[in-house]
Order: sequence, then structure tokens, then C-alpha cells
Amino acid sequence: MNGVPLGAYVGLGLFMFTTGVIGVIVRKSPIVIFMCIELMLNSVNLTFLAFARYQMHAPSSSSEQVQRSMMAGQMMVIFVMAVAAAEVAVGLGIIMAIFRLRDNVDIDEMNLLRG
Amino acid sequence: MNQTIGGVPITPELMLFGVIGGAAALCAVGVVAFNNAVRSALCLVVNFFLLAVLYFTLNAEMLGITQVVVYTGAIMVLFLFVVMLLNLGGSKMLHEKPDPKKFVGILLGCALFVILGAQILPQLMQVKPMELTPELAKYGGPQAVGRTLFTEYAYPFEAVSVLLLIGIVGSILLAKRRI
Amino acid sequence: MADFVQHLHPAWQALIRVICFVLPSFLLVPMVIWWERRLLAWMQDRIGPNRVGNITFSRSSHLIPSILKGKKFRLFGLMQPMADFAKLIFKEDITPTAVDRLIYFIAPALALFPALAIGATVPWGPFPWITPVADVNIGILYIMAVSSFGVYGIVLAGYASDNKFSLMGGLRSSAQLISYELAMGMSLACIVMSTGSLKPSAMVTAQSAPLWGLDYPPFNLIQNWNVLTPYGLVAAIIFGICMIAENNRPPFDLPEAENELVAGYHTEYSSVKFATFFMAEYLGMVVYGIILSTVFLGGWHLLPIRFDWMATNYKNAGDIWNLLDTLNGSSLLAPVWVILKTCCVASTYIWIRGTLPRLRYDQLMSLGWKSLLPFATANLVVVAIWIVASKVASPLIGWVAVLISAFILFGLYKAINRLNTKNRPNLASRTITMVDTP
Amino acid sequence: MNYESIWLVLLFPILGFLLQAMLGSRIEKALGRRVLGGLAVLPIVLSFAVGLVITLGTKAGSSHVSTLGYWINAGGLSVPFEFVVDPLSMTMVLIITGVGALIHLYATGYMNEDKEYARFFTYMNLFIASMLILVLGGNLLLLYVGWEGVGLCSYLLIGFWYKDMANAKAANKAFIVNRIGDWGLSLALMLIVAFLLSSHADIAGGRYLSYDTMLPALQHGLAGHAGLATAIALLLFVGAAGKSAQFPLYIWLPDAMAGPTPVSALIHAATMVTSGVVLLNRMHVVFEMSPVASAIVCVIGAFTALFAALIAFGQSDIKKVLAYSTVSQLGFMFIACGAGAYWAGMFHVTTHAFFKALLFLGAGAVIHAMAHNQDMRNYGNLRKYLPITFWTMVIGTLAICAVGIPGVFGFAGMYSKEAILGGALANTHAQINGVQLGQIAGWVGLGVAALTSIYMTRLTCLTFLGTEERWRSIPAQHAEHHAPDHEEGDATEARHVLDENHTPHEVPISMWLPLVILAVLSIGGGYFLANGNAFESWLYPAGLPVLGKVSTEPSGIPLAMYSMIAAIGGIVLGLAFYLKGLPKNQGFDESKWSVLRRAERDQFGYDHALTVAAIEGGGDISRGLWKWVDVGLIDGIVQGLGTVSGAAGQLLKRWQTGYIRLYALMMLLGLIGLIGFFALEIQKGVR
Repeated sequence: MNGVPLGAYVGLGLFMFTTGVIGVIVRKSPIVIFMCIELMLNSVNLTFLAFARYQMHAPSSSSEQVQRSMMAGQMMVIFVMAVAAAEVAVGLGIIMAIFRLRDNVDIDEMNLLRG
Repeated sequence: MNQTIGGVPITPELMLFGVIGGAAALCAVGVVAFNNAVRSALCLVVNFFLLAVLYFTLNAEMLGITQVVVYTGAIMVLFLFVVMLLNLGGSKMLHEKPDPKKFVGILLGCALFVILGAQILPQLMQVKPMELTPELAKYGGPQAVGRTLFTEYAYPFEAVSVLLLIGIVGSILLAKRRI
Repeated sequence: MADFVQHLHPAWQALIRVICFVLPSFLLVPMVIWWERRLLAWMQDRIGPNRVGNITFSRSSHLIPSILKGKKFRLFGLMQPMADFAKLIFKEDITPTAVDRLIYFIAPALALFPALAIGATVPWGPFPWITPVADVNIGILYIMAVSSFGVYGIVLAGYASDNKFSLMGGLRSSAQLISYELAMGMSLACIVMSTGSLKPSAMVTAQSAPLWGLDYPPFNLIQNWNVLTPYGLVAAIIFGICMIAENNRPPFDLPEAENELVAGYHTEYSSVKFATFFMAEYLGMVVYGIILSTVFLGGWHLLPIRFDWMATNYKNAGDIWNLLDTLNGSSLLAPVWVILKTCCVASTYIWIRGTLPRLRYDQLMSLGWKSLLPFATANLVVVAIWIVASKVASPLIGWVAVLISAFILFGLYKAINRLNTKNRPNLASRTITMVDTP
Repeated sequence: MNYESIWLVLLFPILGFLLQAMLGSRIEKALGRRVLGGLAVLPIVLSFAVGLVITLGTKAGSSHVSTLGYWINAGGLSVPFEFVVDPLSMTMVLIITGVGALIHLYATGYMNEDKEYARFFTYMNLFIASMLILVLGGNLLLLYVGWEGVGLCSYLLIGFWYKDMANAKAANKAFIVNRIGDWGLSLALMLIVAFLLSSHADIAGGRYLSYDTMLPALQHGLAGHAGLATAIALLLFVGAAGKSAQFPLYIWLPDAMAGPTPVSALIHAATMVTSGVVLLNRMHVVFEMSPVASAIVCVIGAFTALFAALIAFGQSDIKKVLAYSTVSQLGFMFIACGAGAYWAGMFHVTTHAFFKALLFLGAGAVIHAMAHNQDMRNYGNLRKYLPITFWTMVIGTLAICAVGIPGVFGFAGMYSKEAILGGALANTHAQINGVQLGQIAGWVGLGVAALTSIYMTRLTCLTFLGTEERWRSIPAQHAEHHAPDHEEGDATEARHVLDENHTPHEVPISMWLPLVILAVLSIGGGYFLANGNAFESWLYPAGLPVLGKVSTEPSGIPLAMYSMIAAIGGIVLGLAFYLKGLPKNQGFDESKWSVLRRAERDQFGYDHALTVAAIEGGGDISRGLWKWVDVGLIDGIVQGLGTVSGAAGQLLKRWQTGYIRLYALMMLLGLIGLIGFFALEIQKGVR
């Protein structure tokens, strides 16, 4: 994809991130909020990979440092995926437990922890 | 082919990206905008799938396929499963009434987009990817990823595996009625 | 022909590749449907569809050429699927009012999609210019990724129908597919490890090596088909079971269990949409059959015999061996062998359907999580041990190590099982004996 | 096996400790006490063997440092895990492991009736390990670790039978009094580091506390700072006095006899209490730089020796007598150290380890035979029943009384005591303003030597000699029962009551074998070690760095004759008083006792006064602190802070609404503010 500048990928990532942020604030259903968080994580993943592929000040693509940083971007994405998976497992468990307890998952009614 | 958009010449590749990226962005909006949780989830699935395609365009094929396996194959199915188990889809749809928070949230979100975008994007618009040399083309393959993951990143990898194990145990504890 | 194809524009090449994959699979579907009905009928001591397609020409009509007059052509009911298809197409397409329309419409398409796409990395023969559709080095992962899409069609169909039976079917399906995908991935990982590649075509090539890695007679006369190796056999069995579950075929057809859920996820579907689900199931059968035969059954080789080795070592009859070698693996007949193997796998599907009763939901879950997954994981360990031992020492020592480790793992499994069941004496009484022995 | 293998010596007791601690009770159940006891003795024996091999390879006056790894690296101060292998440390290693092994062997028999066999040996092995760290440690901080370790083990073992309140109190007392000494030692440590850091001493690698670098630096640096040298020396001496039971702080040692007798023998006679002397030997440079501190050491030593010897006359508990005798002998060692005859101090440590361990073990054998009754007034004529114990005890007594023919042969104590007294009388180092306090201490020591002979003869006579078997006259209900471990209703209790029907039996072989070995050492040890000044040339072949060769032969004083007179005369006097049995004025009725003896029994009121001062005075001070400082000031501040923050929290808690989305909104607001701020800054910079 030689014709696509880095800004396009980062812009898409930024847009998705913003959408996720808005979703977290706007939506009431915890599951959708969760999805929005996933959206944010993925936008970050996209940016990571884009930056790994488009190294701005790289001297040449064969230098070892460049290759290491290319791998670093991918590794970060892998770890984000793993963490997201763990997070989803636990988060959905929590939502299930709450639903079982209250038969309702409106996030605005989960306000017991208040001052 | 002398047309430009924001100083970038329009090429077939850019148009392809525009189609995929635009669809992904639309799906992202759909996640937030759909009132129905199942449709949100569906939008998210499509979004993730398109992201995987974008990963392929970035030569990260291993991660693209992992994205599909992990996100669309596992995480989103879990989401759907829970949405359906709790039957949050149709009849129990939450009543979302108009709320000042909504307005403020959208406004602030847009502000975030504008501020960050104005700061970052102009500089990046001219950045071209590195030349795809043969050894560079291998960097997204399973061999390169695996080798790096098990040598240089072995400790983080182990840490993440422990995290996943803890996640499994935690979710079982949370979800079981009686242990 | 190879040159001709290679000189075309890449887009044309891609189209040819796709057609070369999709068309045979599609053509196989009606055959398999007919074969299933006939085979089941035979197993159940009845006749089955044998009429459609039989043509008996009139003795007296002038329109019939004289040679055909009074002649009978029997097609053994082969046209039955066509008739069924015509019936389904021309039926009224009912859409219930309360459904979630968008999802209701895309669900059948989503169900068909993985069945069509999953085989894209599987080769039909040693013809890299035409098959597989994409010979990428993440082939197996691609199979896993696409097969994980299979759940969406069913789940969304179940959800969109606004019918509690459909919803239950969809729920069951999602749980079932997630559970069995794990064991499936594990069993494929064994082969990936022993082959050292994620490419299906590389796996086929690797299977023509000497049996068990032992390069002396009689082992080097036999090809190292994965199903012939101990761990490969275990992986193949696990993969086969998971494949049936992924495909929602009996005995794992809980999403459409008719005596509990009417018709499960496709209760509200009729006409073409139902036909799509139906086709997805049988296409899935065919494609999974192709994958199984590629990964475990030696791919495009007919027999697991290394004629090429014989050709180089028994020169006095070299031509015969060379001919046999060509017939066995590298002629244009190779796709036929693949299809033959696929048909065998499909027959096994049908056989299992005709033999085993449907599992209960908890049995399904415990089979997937408590038996298949541990076995597949243990198998993975065994493969790892084999690789290390054979790399460090020799393949023979590797097999000794495999034997020992398998025994140890089995002993551990037994011990843990005993510990687990020790404190829960009612576990045995939970299983229901199907047949009372007098 | 060279000095690098020294860690092996340490390894075995630690392994033994871990084994006893983790698997002890299981081994006991599975294989029995005999195996468990063997497993307790074995590591010590192995340690001894390794130590012996390394000692044979160690040249006199040599010093090796074996570094295991790094421990503290902070701000220019580096404290590695290092062990020093030199004659001093190896001498102590041999004493600790050798005598320790014998005492462990003894304890396997002595503790046989106790329920918590494994716990006892756990502590014992841990003690050996700690003591070895103390003597082997290559720097003062490692010594401090061992110092605290032995303190802990001492506490644990004194309170071994913790179900009896008195034992628990004794353990507490020992621990608390030791704390004062530790305080002094830690201050000395800090002072040394501070001094070396501030004087920019040239020490490679920042090892300011390692002996091999610290001592030369101190010698060099303290040359012009007599006051500082005195301060460091006195603080070190406070530490030594605490651990080695010197006058102001000796009070814990007699009470420490509440522990089992092997503990008394090992910890409170042979090894731990001599660690003060070891410390002084290590740090002798500082004392050499300060005559005032040396004189104070001498005076305190002499006073302690005299004071404890006097108190010993008032005691009727056999272990108490030995305890005061230990205190007194420790005083002798400090006289030697103060007078500059450090080797004589160490020599006495060695010989004292032999004969005092012997005496304690013998006393333990007697106690064992007498159903754990420790009162000598109930003994008498025991030589008939305990012949081996009797003869070994007699040898021990002769050794501590320093009997011998000068120039020909003497028991172990003779050589060391003569060296001490000679060193004290000959020295001119320990003096303040010209007053030769060291020499005065020497004369006092000579007197105390005579007193020693008398009270040790008293002990022997009351226990073994005489014809009257005094326990025959006690009715059962009068029996003082000193084995609190046995719970009430215990079926075996009846056997352990000392009454008229009791018949003592000689102890088993595991108990008398150590006695015999120690007796042999008590006879020949001194002769062997003193032969041709072997011990001195082993420890300090080149003399001391400041004082040079220290003479132990005072000119113009026939010391050998005096000390022989003191020893023999004391014994004769003692026999004259006590051979017939228990004198009437020392019986159970204490009102018939003389005023002096009653005062001696009460330690001249010192302990009582100290206790009263500490408890009542301390209580008053603490109460004042509590009422005014704690309640008024500190609580005021703390509660005031609490009130203020509580009020602030009341105000702020309105923001915590429980609505997650509101929180997210706030976060977003903050994020935008932050990014906006930086964006603005960047824009400014660009412009």
C-alpha cells in the first residue's frame, strides 16, 4: 500500500478511538460499553501496526534496529490482544454475575459505590 | 491521476483503503449508534474483520489472521453469547432517554478528535511506508513473529499467559453459581 | 496449460483458482445429499430415494427416436437433490413479522460464507498454478479463522427469528462451536508442529516422507501419512469429532434438535433461505472432508506407498515405478483421489449419523472440555517430546520417548480422574444407560 | 580443602536446622527419636570435621576472606557476604562445633523425656549456625547478624519450657537486657562508618565494615582522636558487656539457667557469652588506641569477677552457682582483654569452654539423676550413685580452680588464668591519669581466683561428698518440681518427684561420653595449647599492631606461686568448711543464714533495685509520655488531621456519584484539557 500515507491509518485509528470514547460515555448498556472499549483497544492496535510498518526516520529497512522496532509493534499488538481476551472473560463474568443478582444491567443503576 | 486529496495523490491503493477504512469507520459508528446490542456486536465484528484486512495491507498477515481468530472467532462470539443469554437484544432493550451527558460526551469526543487530529495528522500525511524488501516482507509472517515472541519477548509472553490463566480462573469463579 | 494460466492477468488467475475450488465442491453437494439418503436408507433397511431421474421412454410416441423407444434409464434417484432444490426454491418465502429483518436476511449468507471460504488454502493436487486459491504460509490459521465464522450464521439466525427455540438453538451452537474449536485447533497444532509449517501444501509434501522418520526398509516404503503416526492418529480422531461438531452434524446437531427445539435455529426459515442453510451444512461436510484428507490422509496421494523411492532404488523396473508414482500422486488424477478420500470421510459422517444417538447438552460439553481438550493438549505435549527427542537423538529414540510420555500422561490422567471422582460418588449415576441390559 | 570451602561449615547446621524445622516431627514419628537426635548431631560433627580440615590448613597469623556475594550496596558503603578465615575465627569455629557437637550428643540423652524434641534441636542447630555467622562473618554487620541470631536462639531456648511463667520471664529478661548491649554495638557500628566516611579513609570498594580494610584504616585514622577511640571502644564494650554478662548487664545470665541444661552449657557458658571477648579480640585495635577504655574494661571485668564470685556463695541452686561462676570467669577474660593480653582472653575462652561445659553437663547429669531437682541442699553423697559424673566433675572443678604445678603440668584453667593474671600485672597500658587500674585488676583477679576455688569446692562437696543423702529426708509434698514441661495428670510424673524413695542412676552413654571427652580436654587442653606459647603464636604471632608483644610475665612478682597458693588454699579452705556436709547456717531455713550470705543470695540487692527502678521508674516515665506526649500531642495531630481530611472528604464525596459514565466524562474532560494545554504550548513554541 505505497500510495497510502501513515496519516490515513492513524486518522482511522483516531476516529475509532474517539468513537469508542463517545460510546463509553453515551451508552447505558455495560455490554456495549465493553464493546466500545474493545473498539478503542483495536484502534490502538491499528496505530501500532501502522507505525511499525511506516518507520518515519528509518535509515534503511535492513538495519537491525528497524527490524526490531517493527517486531516491537507487532508484539505490543499481541499482548494487547491477550490482555483484551482476559479482560473480556472477566468482564463478561462480572456482567453475568450482576445480571443474576439484579436481573437488570443498566449501568446507571449500578451506583452503589458512591460517596 | 493528478488529483490530490489533502496533498496526497489519489491512487487505486488509496481508494481501496478509503473503501475498507470507511467501512470500518462506519461500523465503529454503528457500534455506538445502534440501540440493539446484537447489531452493535455485529457492527463490531465487521469492524474487526475489516481491521484484519487492514493489517494484511500493512504486511502483518500473522496478526491479521490472529485478529480474526481471537476477536471475531472468540471474543465477539462470547459477547454475542452473553447478549443472548441475558436476552439484552430485543425485548429488554434499555430505555435510553435523552441526557445532557450524551450531548456533552459527543461534544467532548469531537473536541478530542479535532485537537489530536490537528496536532498529529498533518505531519503524518506525507509519510510513506518503507520500501518492501524481501527480508522486510517476511516480518509479518508466523516465523518472524514466533521467533521474536519466544526469544526477545519470552518474559512478557509468560506474564501474559499467567494473566490469561488468572482471567480464566476469575471468570469461572464469577460465573459459577456454586463452586 | 500451466504456462497458459501463468501468463494470464493475476485477476483472471485468481478467478480460475476460485472456480477450480468452488465448482467441484458445489458439485459434490448434491451427490453427498443423495448418498446420505441412500446410505442411511440402506443402513436402516429401507430403499430410499431411487426414483427421481429414472427415465422410461414411451414405446409408442412419435417424438422419441426409435432407438430410445421403450428404453429405461435408471439414475438411482440421483436427481432427487435437484428435485428438492426446485421444490425449496419455488416454495413461498415466509418472513415472520417480528424478526430483526436485516440480521434475518444476512444470517443464511453468513452461514454459507465459511463453508465456501474455508477451503481456500487447501490444495487439490500438486499444481501450484491453479490450486489452492491462496498458498499462504498461514493456511491452517486461516482455516481456524474462517471456521470460527461458522457460528455467526447460526447464532444470528437464532437471534433474529424472535423465537425462543431458535434463540436456544443459536445459544447452544455458539457454546458448542467455541468449545470444539479449541480442541480442533490443538489437534491441528500437533500436525503444524510435526510438519514445521502452517501451509497445507507443505503438509502434503511432508506426508510423502518415509514413515515415522525412519529412513530404512520397510519404513521408507511407506509414506508418513499423519494418520499413520501415533500422535497423528489421535489428532485425526480428535479433529474428526470436532469437525462433526463444528458442522452441527449428528450426533452433535443440538442447535437443531427437533425433539427439543422444533428445528432450532432455522425454525423460522423457509424456501431459499432454508436451502442456503441446508447447503451450508453439506458444503461444510465436503470441505471439512477435504481438509481432513489433506492434513491427515496424505492429500492428493492415493496410496501411502513411496513409489518414487522404489523408482530410484529398483532401477530394473524403474518405468513401472515411475508410472505408478505419477498415477499415485502427480498426475491430473490427483484431484480425483482427493475427492475419493473426501467421499470416504463424508461416508463416515453418514455412518456416524446412522449409528450414534444425539448427545445431551451436558454430555456434549463434557466431551469437548473434559475429554477432547485434555487429550489434544496431551497429544501436543507428546508431539513436542517427539520433536525434541528425534532432533536430539534419533527418530527411533523419539518414538520410545513418545511411548514413555504417553504412558506417563495416561497414568496421570487416570490418577487425576480417580482423584476427581473420589469425592463425587454420584458422578457415575448422572450418565444414563441408554439400553437396559436384562 | 582451602579456606574457600568455609561456607560448608555454615551450610551443615543450616541444613540441619531446616530439616529439623520442616520434617522434625515427621521423622520423629516415622523413625524415632534416636534417628532424629542423630540427624541433629550429624551436621555439627560434619561442620567440625570441615572446620578441622580448614584449620589445619590455616597458617598462624594468616587471614583469608572468602566472599560469597553482595548483600548491601548503598551510597558508597558496600557490605558483602564474606567470611574471614583466620586463627581467631577458626579457634571459635572449633570450639563451637566441637563442644557444640558434644553438647548436642549429650542433649539427645538429656531431652529424651521431653515432648518437643524436634523443636529443641531446631533451635540448637539454628544457634550453631548463628554463632558460626557471628565468628566467621568478615565484617561487623555480618557479626551483628550472628549477634542477633544467637540472641534470638538464646531467647527461644531459655523460654523453651515457656508454659512456666518464670521461664518466659527469664527469656524476656535476657532478650531485653541484651537489647541494651545491641544498642551499644549498633551505635559503635554507625560511629565507625560515620567516622571512616567523614575522614575520607581510603578503602577500596567501600567495604567500611570489613575487618581486613576497616582495622588498618581505624588504626591510621584514630591516631589523633583519642576521645573518639574511647567512645567507639566503650560502645563496643557495651555490646560485649551485654552479650558477655558484665557488671551492669550481667543480670540476665543467672536467670537464663531456666532453660534446659545443655542450653546452659552450650550457650550460656561455652559459646555465646564469650562472643563479647571475640568482639574485643576482633576490634582490639580500637582498644589499643584508647588506654582509658582499656582501663574501664579491666575495672569492669575485675569488679564483675569479684561480685559474681561473692554472689556464688549465696546460691544453693547448682546451676545458679555455675552461672555466677561463668559471669566471674568472663570477668577474668575481660581483665585480660583490657590489659592487652587478648590472646590470654581467647585462651581462657577456649579452656573455659572445655571445663565450664563439662561442669554444666555434669550438673545436668546430676539434675537428670535427681529428678530435675536443682537444689544442692537436697544432694549429698552422690559419688556413690554417679561415679563417672563425679570424677569428671572433680576434674572440671580442678580445672576451673586452676590447679597445677607451675612449669610441670596443670589443668586447663591454670595456664589461661595465669596468663590473664600475668598479663594484667605486667601491663602498663590500662591506666587513667597514671593510675594503673589494670594492675589493680590483676590483684583483684588473684583474690577472685582463691574465691573461685572455695565456691567450686563448696559445690562439689555439697553435691557429691559427705555421707548424708539429704533427699532421703524430704517428704514428697516438699519436692520442688523443676520440670514444668510435664503436664498435670501425666502418668510418668510420679517417677520424677524427688522424695525419700528416690534412687539416682548413672546417666546413659550418650550423656557420659561427652563428659569424659570434655574431662580429657580439661586435663590436657591447657597443657597442649600453652606448650611453648603455642596459642599466643597461633593467634598473634606478630604481636599487636600498636602495643607490640604483650608480656604476661610480671617482673618481680612470683605469680606462679601466688596463684598456686590461691588455688590450693581455696580448695583446702573449701574442704575444711564443707567436707562434712551441709553447714547448719546454710540450710533450708534462710533466717539462720548470715547477713552477708543473705545479701549474696540477693545479689546485694542489685537485681531487685534495677528491676524496681526499671519497672516503676520506667512506668512513671511511660505514663507521663502517654498522658502528655501521646494523648495530647501525637493524638491531637493525628486526630486533627483525620478531622480535617474527613471534612474535606465530606465536601468532595459529592463528586463520587457512582455513575461510571460520569467518571468517564470527567476523565475525558481532563484528557482534553491536558492535550489541549500541551497543544497550545507546542503552538506557542512553533510560533
